[in-house]
Amino acid sequence: MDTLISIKPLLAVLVSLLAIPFIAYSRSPNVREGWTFLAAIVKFGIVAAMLPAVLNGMEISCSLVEVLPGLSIAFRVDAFGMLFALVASFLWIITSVYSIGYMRGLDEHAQTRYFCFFAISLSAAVGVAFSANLLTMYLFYEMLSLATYPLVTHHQDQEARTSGRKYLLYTVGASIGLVLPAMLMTYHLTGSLDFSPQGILAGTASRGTVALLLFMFVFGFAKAAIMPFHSWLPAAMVAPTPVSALLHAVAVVKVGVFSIVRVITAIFGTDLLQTFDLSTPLLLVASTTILVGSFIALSQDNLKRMLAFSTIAQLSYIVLGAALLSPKGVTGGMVHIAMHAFGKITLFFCAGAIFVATGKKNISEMTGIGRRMPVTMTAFFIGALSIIGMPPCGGFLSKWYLVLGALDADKIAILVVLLFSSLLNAGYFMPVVYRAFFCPPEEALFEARVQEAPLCCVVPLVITAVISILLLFYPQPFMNLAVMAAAKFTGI
Amino acid sequence: MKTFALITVLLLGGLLFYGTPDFPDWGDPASPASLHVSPYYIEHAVEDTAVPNIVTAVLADYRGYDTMFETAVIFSAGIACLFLLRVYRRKSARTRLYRHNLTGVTLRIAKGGKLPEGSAEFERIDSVWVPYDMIIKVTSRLIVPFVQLFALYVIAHGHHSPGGGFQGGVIFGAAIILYALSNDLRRAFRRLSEKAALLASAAGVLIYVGTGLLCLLLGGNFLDYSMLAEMLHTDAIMARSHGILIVEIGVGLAVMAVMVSLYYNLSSAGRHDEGL
Amino acid sequence: MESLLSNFLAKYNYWVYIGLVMIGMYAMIAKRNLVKKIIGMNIVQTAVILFYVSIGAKKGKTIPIIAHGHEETGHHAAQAIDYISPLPHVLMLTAIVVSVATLGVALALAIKIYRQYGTLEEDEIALRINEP
Amino acid sequence: MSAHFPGLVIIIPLVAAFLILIGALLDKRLAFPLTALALLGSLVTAIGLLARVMQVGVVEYHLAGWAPPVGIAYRVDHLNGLVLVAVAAVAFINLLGTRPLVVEAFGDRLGPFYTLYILLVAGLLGIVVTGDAFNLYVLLEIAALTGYALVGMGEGRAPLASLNYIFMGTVGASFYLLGVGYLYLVTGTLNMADLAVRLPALYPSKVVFSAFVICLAGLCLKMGFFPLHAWLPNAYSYAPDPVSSLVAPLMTKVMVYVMVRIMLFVFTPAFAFDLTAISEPMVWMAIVAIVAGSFLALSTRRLKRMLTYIVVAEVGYMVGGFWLGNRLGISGAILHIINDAVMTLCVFLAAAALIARTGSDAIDDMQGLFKKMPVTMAVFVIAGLSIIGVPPTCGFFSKWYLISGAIAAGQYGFMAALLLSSLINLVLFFRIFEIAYFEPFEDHHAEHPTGHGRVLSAVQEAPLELLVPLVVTAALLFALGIYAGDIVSLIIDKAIPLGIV
Repeated sequence: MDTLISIKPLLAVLVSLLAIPFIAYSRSPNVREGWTFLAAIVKFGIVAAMLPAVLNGMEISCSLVEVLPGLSIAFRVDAFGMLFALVASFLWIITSVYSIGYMRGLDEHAQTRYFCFFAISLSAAVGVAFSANLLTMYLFYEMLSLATYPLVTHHQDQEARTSGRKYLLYTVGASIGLVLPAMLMTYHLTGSLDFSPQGILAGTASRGTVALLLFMFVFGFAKAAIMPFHSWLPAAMVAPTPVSALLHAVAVVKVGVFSIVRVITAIFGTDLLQTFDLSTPLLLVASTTILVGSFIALSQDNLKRMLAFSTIAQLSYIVLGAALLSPKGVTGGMVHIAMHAFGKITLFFCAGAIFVATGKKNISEMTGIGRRMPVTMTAFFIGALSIIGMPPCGGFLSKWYLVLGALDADKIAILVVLLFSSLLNAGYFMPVVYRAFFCPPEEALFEARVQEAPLCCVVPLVITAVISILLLFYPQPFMNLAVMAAAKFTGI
Repeated sequence: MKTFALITVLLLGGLLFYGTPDFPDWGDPASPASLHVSPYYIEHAVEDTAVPNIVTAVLADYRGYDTMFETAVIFSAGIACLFLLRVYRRKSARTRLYRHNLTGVTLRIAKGGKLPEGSAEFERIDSVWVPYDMIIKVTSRLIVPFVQLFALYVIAHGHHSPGGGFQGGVIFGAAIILYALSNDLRRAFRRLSEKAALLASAAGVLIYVGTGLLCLLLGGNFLDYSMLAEMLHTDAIMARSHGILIVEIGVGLAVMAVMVSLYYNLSSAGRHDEGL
Repeated sequence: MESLLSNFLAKYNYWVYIGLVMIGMYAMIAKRNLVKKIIGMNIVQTAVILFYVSIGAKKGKTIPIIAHGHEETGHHAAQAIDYISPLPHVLMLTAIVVSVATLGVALALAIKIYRQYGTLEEDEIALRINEP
Repeated sequence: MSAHFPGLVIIIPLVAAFLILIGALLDKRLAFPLTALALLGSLVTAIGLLARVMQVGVVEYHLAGWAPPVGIAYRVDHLNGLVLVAVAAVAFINLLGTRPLVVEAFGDRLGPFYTLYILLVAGLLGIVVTGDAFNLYVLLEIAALTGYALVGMGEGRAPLASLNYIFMGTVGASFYLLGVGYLYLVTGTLNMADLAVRLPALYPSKVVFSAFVICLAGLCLKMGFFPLHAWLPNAYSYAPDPVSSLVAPLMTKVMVYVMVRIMLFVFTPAFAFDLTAISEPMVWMAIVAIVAGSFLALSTRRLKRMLTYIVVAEVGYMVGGFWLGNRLGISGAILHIINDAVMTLCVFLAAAALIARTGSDAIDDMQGLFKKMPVTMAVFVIAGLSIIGVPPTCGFFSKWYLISGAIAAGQYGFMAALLLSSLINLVLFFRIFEIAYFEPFEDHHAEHPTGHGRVLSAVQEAPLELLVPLVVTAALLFALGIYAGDIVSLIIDKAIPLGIV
């Protein structure tokens, strides 16, 4: 595949950074939100402009500066990077609309700081998507952790302080403690950190070191919330909902998973893992995370914490898909990034809308809310279906490919895990929906005067709900991006 | 604490002792140290710089750069003491003692009151009462000029006999300190004020560095006195000898001034009103 | 045994210098009074000076000043062998000035400490530091 | 004119020192401009010298016209050309930045202060550029002496801390002098290049080994390397703010440079790394230094004291990196000399600005500073991130080389120590950011007027004169980070002798 040298990837990353001075020093809130919205649209426009080139096999690359001998801060847009960037930048547009409604609804303080750091985190997320080597990815990964810290601790109260401390300790601590040494060892072994389709570690180290490096990377990217390093995600739910919606459902956690899949496929290479058969331990880790995450989600009463644990479980689907090493499995994993993003963001939007409208946080207090907020709850239902993987929604597609992948790799145990976890997903979503719609009138806790959330909140969640349905029928951009990426990585 | 000190000291002694077996014997003419660079100095000093005293030749010419920084060290010590101790603000109201010259009566004025300046009969004395002692004043008045004369001799005669800038400067400083000790500090200030001492110390080192810069400007390397040849209307070798003399004078001036200002600051703990 | 003794006697200057260093260091570490520590420091510096000067010494040789008289006609070349080496003396002139300078600054600081705490004993200073 | 650059780099500040004193006697306000002019001249000369070294290779300069080993000679190669520029730049930026603090603290003795300031810088520049072992001792003493005086003028326990600094510093310098004396005893010369030629024949002799150990002990004492660091925390934290932001970034780094210079170019790697089995224990001592420095920094609640403990840990980085013995480790150590000088300058300047405004050194009194002093805190964040080792800043890249060197040499203990200290730095700095970010600002002057120097005015942003150098230093952190690769490949790689793989 030939590469096209162009400045677009750099522009895509920089556009939200360049918008910050305007956002920071705009006179009135409307102008500030206007700038954010404009920045989001322009960013999505640039990313989409690169889509046709990527679709017919081209890779767009742009190198900034040669930082170390043989290593430079460089961008390289391939199918996998494009898929994630597309999802992230598109959802930023919707989230910026949603956060206007949400922040105005609760008249939060320091909104300028909120929008500025939001823009920085997005540019970091897209930076990770487009990075050409492990160094650039590490740079943007760290930038993202530090840019999201002020967002997570937005309320500046004691609880935000402790969860911010935990958030930093896990993400930056694990990345310095595990990813940095692993990256340096790889550089020491192979002399380069560039992502290449078949991986660079082939034949340079013994099975022991490769296994050690693999697990240092997997657990180092703590943003993917894999089991032992997951407890920062529920704690980060203390952030305002648009932050949890975009960052802790789409941008931040997906960056973690994206980095892991990128490292597995482009640094280690699928056939290296095959020969050393390191995929089984990886699958074990992913499936334990899925099952344990889903079990904990069952017992949660706070809606956002339940969604957080469900995110932990869903993320490990993606890692599972990659670890299956079969083309269908990898495709399933990659498509799940998009499907889960749209599904989960709808659920978080609904949680936010409920909070804005009624101030309720816990599921037990939400009996009969369906009558009062029908649109939000139907969107919640659609989102839930997509996460569970039921047909009318896109989630079904990724589950379908994951199951096929498991069959190809003839790992029946994984098949059981997939199906059982879908059951568990249904287990913790359906009671919420049932209690919202089918409870008898006298139990309904809401009087007549409670009505829908402000329009700015409802419209985005409707859009994402509709998209997650459409994705089943027209998964075009994401599906063939995923197929191309999977084909490239598994060498078929 | 003492045992810890003993242990470290013994350890250190052992470390120093470890190297001694391979030392050359003391005073052995064939020791490596006296076979490599020293012979060159001994054999070529007179031809290169026409200065019989090789130590002065090496001190001011071959390794003149070291000595320049040496003067800078003594200068910075003077400035350091000034910086650390000098007290400019008149804080405490102190009781002052005045002696009436004609009758020898001592006047004690409390709470910082002051007699009008320049009143002839009264003369301020140190608060720590010093007995009026004829012998010391007279002998020191006799000795001081000769000491200063000898100091100048030592500075100037560094070429031919042991001596030079540092030694001469210290002797000159000692003369002034003797004067300050025998009389009182205020009289010494009238002879050599603090500002004059600072200026002299800066000027002394500036002479040294200035000659070096002059050689630089005249085209040679820094401190290469042979460049001064046509300025001093002599050949290159004599120029080096004269260069050494100029530099020695600079060093002497600087060291004298610094010794005096060190004494001023240390003896009066920075207040510059009453010394030892 | 005999060679050890002669070896020992041949280098007696260095034992003196090692002894002085040890005394100086002991004073600096063990003594509690600040001025005694300053004296110990000075002893260490003097010991190093003694070591350097004893490097340049040559038994039975004269000081490095080339004998000259006004009537001296032909300058017979000075043999390096019959003069002691001048370099250590030059270096030690510098080291002496350094020790004087350090002594000056140390005493200035001792005066400042005395003015501040009224004592030069380290234990009393430690007490006076703790109570505000 | 450019032939005289090696000499001029030091002569300009030295001459200026005396002119400043004379100028200050006439009019106090003359002192600062003269110093600034002199340091600027010296910086420009240093940059010119580095450029010339990069074209020509090694630049020789014979003082007083005598060739070595008879006279004193300067041998400026890539190593000291680079460190020279760093020292001159840090001193110049610090001078501009701390002017308002100096005028407020030493208004009545500006002349002596700036004379000592420029003599200290001249001494440091001399140490870096000289090629003669004894000349290095003399310059060591100038830098040390002026350092003692400047540190001694602080508040509270500064004179006592400075006196202890004198004791340890003089013992260190005397040990270095002793080491050089032992070498002179068996070789007869003092010129470093000449020593390197004459020493190989004497490697088996005990004298050379004891010279090696004594010299190293002296330098470790001057560097504040862990077991011998007792003087550093007191001296740097009780020193007045403008002084500690000059002394902390430069003194220890220049001493590390001296160790690198002597071990690589006098004792030559063949002796230092292979014959003496000292590299392994030195790396282990460096690990102890890093871990101890970091934990000591955790234990204190005072800002400047915490920063000095970080300096102790950073010295452990450099010494450990150097004694790894491979090319990666040594270039990491040399790069860290430059990076750490700039990082320490940035963090100490920011600390000086914060302390000048809040009037107190305690971390707990720094509430709500992100709102009150946004720019200073932003720079403090950048400096903190650089010390932690977050990519675009230079701290990351020196850690990159140090850890790669550790992996290449198989010293995984050293790598673990580096990572542990980065994590502890993370906790240290975010502990401060939390207080400045979360706790609302409350004016605590009303309750207890702290004695730490009069507060310039009500707590608001630092004076512009301090902000501009702060922002410039922060930009320098990023620039050094981006060009770390070029610095190493173009300059540092050529500085390390070829013998090291």
